[in-house]
Amino acid sequence: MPGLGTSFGRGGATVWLPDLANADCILIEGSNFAEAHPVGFRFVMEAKERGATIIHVDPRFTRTSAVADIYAPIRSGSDIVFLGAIINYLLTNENYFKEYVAAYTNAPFIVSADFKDTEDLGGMFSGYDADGLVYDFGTWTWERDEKGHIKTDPTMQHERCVLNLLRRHYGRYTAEMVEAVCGTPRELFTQIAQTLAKNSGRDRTTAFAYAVGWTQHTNGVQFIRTAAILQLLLGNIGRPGGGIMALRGHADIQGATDIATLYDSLPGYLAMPSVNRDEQTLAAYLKSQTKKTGWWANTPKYVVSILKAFYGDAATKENDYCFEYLPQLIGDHSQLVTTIAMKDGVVKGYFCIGQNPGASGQNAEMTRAALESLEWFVNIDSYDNETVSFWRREGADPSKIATEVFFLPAATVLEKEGTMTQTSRMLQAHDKAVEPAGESKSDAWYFNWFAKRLKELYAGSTDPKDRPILDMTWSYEHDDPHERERGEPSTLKVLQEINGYYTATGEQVVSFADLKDDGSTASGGWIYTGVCPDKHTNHARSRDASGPYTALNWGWAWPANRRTLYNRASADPAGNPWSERKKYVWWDAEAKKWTGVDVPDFPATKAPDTPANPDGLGMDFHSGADPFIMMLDGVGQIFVPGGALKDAPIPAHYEPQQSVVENALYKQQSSPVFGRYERDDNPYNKPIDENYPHVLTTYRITEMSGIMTRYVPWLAELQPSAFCEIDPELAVSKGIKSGDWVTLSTAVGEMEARALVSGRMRPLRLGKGKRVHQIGVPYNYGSMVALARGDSVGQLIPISLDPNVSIHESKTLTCNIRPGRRAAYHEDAIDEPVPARERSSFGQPLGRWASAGSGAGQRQEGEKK
Amino acid sequence: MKTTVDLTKLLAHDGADLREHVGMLPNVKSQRTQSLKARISGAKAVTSLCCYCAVGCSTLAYVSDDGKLLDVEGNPESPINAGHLCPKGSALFGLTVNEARWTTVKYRAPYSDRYEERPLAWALERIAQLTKKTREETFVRERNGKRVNNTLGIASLGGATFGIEENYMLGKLMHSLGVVSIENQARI
Amino acid sequence: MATGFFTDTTLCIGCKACEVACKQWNELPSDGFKFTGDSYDNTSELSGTTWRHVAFIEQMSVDDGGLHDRWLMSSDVCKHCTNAGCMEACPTGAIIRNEFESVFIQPDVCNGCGYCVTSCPFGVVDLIEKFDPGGVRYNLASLVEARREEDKTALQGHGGVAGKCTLCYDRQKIGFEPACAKACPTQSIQFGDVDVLRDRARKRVETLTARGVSAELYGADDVGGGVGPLNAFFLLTDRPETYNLPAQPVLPSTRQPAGYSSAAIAALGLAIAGWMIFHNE
Amino acid sequence: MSDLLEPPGREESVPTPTYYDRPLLKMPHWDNWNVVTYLFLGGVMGGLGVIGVLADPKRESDRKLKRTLAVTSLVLAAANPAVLVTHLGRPERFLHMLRIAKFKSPMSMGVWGLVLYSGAASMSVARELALADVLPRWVRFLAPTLFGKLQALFGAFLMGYTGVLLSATANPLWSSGKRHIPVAFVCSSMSSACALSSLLSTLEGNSEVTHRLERLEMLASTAELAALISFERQAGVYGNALFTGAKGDRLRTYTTRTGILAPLALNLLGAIVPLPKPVDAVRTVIASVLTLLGGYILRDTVVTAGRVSVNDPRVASVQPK
Repeated sequence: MPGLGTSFGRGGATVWLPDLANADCILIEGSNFAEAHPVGFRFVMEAKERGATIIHVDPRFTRTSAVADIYAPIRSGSDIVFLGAIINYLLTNENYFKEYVAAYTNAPFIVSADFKDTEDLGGMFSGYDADGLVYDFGTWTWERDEKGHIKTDPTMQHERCVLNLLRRHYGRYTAEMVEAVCGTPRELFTQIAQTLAKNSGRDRTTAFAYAVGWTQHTNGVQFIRTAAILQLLLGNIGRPGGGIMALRGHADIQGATDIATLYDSLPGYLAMPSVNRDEQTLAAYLKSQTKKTGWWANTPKYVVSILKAFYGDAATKENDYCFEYLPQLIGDHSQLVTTIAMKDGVVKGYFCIGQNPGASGQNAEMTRAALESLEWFVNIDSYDNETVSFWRREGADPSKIATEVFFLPAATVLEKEGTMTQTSRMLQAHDKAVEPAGESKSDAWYFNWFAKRLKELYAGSTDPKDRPILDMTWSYEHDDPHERERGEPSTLKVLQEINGYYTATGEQVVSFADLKDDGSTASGGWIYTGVCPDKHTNHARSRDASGPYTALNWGWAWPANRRTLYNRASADPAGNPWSERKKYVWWDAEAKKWTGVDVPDFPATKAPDTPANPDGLGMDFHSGADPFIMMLDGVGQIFVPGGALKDAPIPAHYEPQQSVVENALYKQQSSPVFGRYERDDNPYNKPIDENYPHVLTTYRITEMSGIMTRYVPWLAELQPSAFCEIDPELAVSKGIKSGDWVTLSTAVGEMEARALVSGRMRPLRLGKGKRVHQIGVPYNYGSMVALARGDSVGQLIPISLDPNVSIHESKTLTCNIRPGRRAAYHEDAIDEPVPARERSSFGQPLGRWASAGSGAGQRQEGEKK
Repeated sequence: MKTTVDLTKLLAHDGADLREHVGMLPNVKSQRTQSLKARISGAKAVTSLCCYCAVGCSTLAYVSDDGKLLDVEGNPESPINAGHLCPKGSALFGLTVNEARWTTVKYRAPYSDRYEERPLAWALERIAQLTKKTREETFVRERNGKRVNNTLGIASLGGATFGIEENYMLGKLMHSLGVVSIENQARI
Repeated sequence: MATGFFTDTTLCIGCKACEVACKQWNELPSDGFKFTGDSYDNTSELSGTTWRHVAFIEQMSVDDGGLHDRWLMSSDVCKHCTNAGCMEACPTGAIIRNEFESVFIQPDVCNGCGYCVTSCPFGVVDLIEKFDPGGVRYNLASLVEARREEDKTALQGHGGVAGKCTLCYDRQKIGFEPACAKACPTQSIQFGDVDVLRDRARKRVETLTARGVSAELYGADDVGGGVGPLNAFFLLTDRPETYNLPAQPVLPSTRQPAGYSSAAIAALGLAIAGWMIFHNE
Repeated sequence: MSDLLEPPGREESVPTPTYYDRPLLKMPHWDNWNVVTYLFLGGVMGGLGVIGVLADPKRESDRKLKRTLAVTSLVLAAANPAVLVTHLGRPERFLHMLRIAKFKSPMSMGVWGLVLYSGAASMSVARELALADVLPRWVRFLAPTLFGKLQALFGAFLMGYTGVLLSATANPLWSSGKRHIPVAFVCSSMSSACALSSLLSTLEGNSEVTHRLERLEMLASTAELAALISFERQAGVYGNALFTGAKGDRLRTYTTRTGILAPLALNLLGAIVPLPKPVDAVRTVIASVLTLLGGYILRDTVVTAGRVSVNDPRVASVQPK
């Protein structure tokens, strides 16, 4: 999550989930917290009971809105205007937390005179290369003095200091603009801005919570950046009841990002070497990756340690620790780009493990079709699904599909041991409850088998290309004889390798501070170092929740078991709590160390008054009052220099690639640099398309996740079929009643679903102008298998990606809707007709939409009444 | 139809005195009711995790002596969920114990219109061979003068639904094979 | 000790964990897969095999810019009445009041006559008509193993048996709280000693009133009609009918005196007349 | 809970809300012939028991009637549980009801009433057989007339309890007729019993009693009609399920016209105009069959109308006292 990474230093939620209960105000935007994370939401409810104000900003009135104190409707994809306007409000009314901003952010930094803002260039920043559709970041930098030190103005008066840049940049983001672009009533907006200001400062804190409602946009990273800037201005980062809660969707999605199964990164947020950066040798790679100042100065230690972990004794100083074993990136290899490559026959063999892109992928039909061009396809899962059975999908002719398909049965979480990292970066181990059903095996079992078998198959090879496989360390024998006999590897041993050990003695490394770049240590993922400090301890299995709510003995949160990140900022520059009420981590002058209810996210004994050394390297460059230790300069980044983000140093509003209106702020309609992949099998609606006049947004619902829930009858009966939520006004105009079949369409394709007509979907009036209807479709369904089914909304979504992380746009699109089912539909669709009646489509017969139903629910006894 | 109810059982109230059976509102427990007991009493409780969203709810899986799953509920000790679960978490039992689940290898031959059962060992060996074959065919050492050591011929997808150890093993294996398209739900 | 539920609808987020936790613990089948179009409610009502049901009530008025929009959610359950119509009606003594003062159906005793179904003023109890251990649809094959022998046979009987919330009698016996209350992530369903719960509920109403929320308890005190207080009671923010709860429930047996007496008078009258007809001249 | 809670900003006068018009109460499962038959036979059986004691032992014809009644009651008493079992599914499920005796439960009381009635009935039969020298004469002392009186007593109960069984439920229709339904059922039971007796007597050529029976029958039918009319008058919305729509038509056509008025006319005719014996016999047979039919349809309609009445949640929300 570079939105957070580039602002604060780490790509993880800054908040410890239970800490939300300490907030005085919680702004939930880009998330349907209560529905997507019901159990986490209990802390929000607790905060509410303690008197906190809960604000929900969302295109739909959801189960979160139902219990929020303030609900504000917003047009999907216009969040930067909404948040930017709050920034403008704070700056114009001088409502930001001055001491915090001056000390802990780069607001006082002075930006280079060459930098040109969107206000100067009609929505573009300086350095845009129109041919390459990319920015040259040369001008996105600081003004430096002769010694090369960044110029700052502690008084924040300088016209080019970041704070004043901000004032100018967001000058036109006003309440009126919000009403005109977001469709949010201006009074409501102002009320929210005031509430945030009121509940921030020394004595009070406000927390933000977001989820994929912000990330899955062509400029999603910038949504999060805007929130980050806002929280820095309000002084809420690193403080109890503050911060930004990034709510992640899958049980181990944080872990799968930390110990990356992502093409562009190695475990611990280290970059994969790329030919485009000319990282051919270790030296070249370290040169381009290592930061001079801040914690990332340690990069070489972590890289060498990971290579030692991978290739053991074969990795020596002489051979660059086998750096050349690592494959080089030659471009974007992310999933959807790979899908396109697959369709074009580049990919021959595909492993798909515990994921169902055939239903949940963007341009789902293209995803399924792409599998046809494979030679072989391996799916490891517990249930039949739309992906593995792509060859017998509607409209496919098996006799023409050459792909060889393997389904390997997977054990469920209850049938294996392991560790998962939850949304607050906390590692928790789970034990094995029962033996896997039938032939099922854990994923670890399969990976272990393949690794060993491939080593055998390549045994004796002298071809240098096969060295990585032969030299790869791989000994995870389980200590339990029964498991060993089953061929089950020991996940504990894997975790111990990730934690790291001394190559000489094999002893566990206790802290990532002990890792070396001389090959004396090995660590598969430096950020997890400390979870297994010795052979007999696994903190992920710690299960003692006693003590303060930070529960430091329950599980283990990276880094170094810190619950709230950047918690140095919970104390003022002098090291004292900002207020008694918001005491969290502070400097204990007697003991000469940082202390509090959490593990300090700061060098433990570095005094607050430690001066910065302007010429120092690594941490010496930071003073004792620089809380953001991962950053070059130790402060929160309001302005992100040097192209750490490819699309903007300060977020600017662009309309989504597919929109219903023109960009009211700039003449630049949509992000100038988002990833376009337009082709015949991936067509785009026009930026504003009269054939697709309605906004389409997608989300998931409480009762469903995907294939894992669609087979469970208890869940399937709660939400048995795909549906779309539409507002009464649109429904009336189209003659659609709740429960009817409707068909949605985009340039990519069609899907059918049940209509759920509800006043919760409110038509928006943009200022005095356009009336906008938004249509919501859950993303949980697939049409081929299971009890709960229906077309996947993926069939409507073209592939277009964010320039920074290649995340797709699936939250704001345009579509059209018509009554009735689509032309051809699967025979075995859930097809029970909804009892015919004039139902009260809009919930209770109350208000203007009242209409007395004649009782569809009624079990008729012989005759009608 | 076979007789299924033993009247003595129904009447019996520890040899109850008949007067308890007559009155305004007789309240007689059957033997079954008296001996009724939660199926998890005395069962082994194993600490596990919910595998759906990322909140990280701790669960307790109750297992019978013969190793059968009896029940899955929230773990009251967890600071995260304190014993509570959402509907998906509450249905974890149905995810594991479900006759719709596929617990054997399914194989679909090229151009075939059906799945066939195959031995696990056969399938694994076949996949290993195919992996090697494809790697041999598609591995690239150099691309316009620069070392790349990668193969675009193989790709892997998935990670967010299994453990960090498994992610590590998968990543390590794939990187060593030269695979670069290693992806998971983090972008989904 | 009398135990029961206090369902505080102002804390409900409509996640339906209670419905699922209940079915999981009590090994109940699904009621089929039908999309109703009634907000997020696709199970529609309590049934013989759905013992917790979450109601979704959308009160969306477009006239006032939606400032007063509400989406009410409420988890319904058997009320475990002080005077239970079903229990009074049951001719076999299958329905009893157990040591926790909750109304419990003994499936091995029940003979499926269906009289309790018509005698519940809240429309809670219903017959589990058929028991289908076969189909994936109900997914019970796996559960049947665990299900107690008597229940199976009782259920398989034609005509089925009556089913409703047991207040997790079996769990309470070993000191566990009911599955639904345990699962509920937001404390909307609270379980415990009813007297304690009632005090808590009254305080809760005061708190909410102070916040300007109009709330009222349903069943904490006598609901009238001879039913008495409910061991499972609710905090509502709208009229009971809104949640499909009766505004004025009546205990059926209170009508028996009138019924029996008028029947007796009629019978006597006819007898006398008949006597005169047969014994004239 | 009557004083309404109105969220701020919503207009005052709102219609009684419902939950998507879904039924508030559960629909009775008694939709099949066997329940109705059980209720009907129970009533008729009870009526026979009562007539048994009314008959004047000094008359030969009445003594003959008594004998017929005793035997018929016993047959019905044996048949009725069998009918109920077809509803419950398995024979032993009937025995579950003998596990307890619950005074609060009309159904429990009814079953015990049935059991006791059967006992008394069998004793009466024994006595009749003894009198007819089929059994040894001393049996008379074991089975004194007292049993006949008891049988009448239980019979009276059986005539009425089915009405109470229905009206003492939460069903909007049934509960609104807490006085009328029992009375209607008692009268209908008596008229049906008379009809059955006169039918049997006619068939065995004991036509002398039939006119006495028919007089009683006319009285009972008239009372039944009165009860139904007053029920319709008072039931209001609760009565819609029974008195309007197809159910209403059914009730009027088969019970009121065919089952009450027609036999009344025929019996009146027989009482006033002296008809030749064979013709009179035919008239009796037709009248009796119609009455029995009407009695059966009455119960069937009331029971099934109860299923319709749960469909309106508004009616079920405020339940009749």
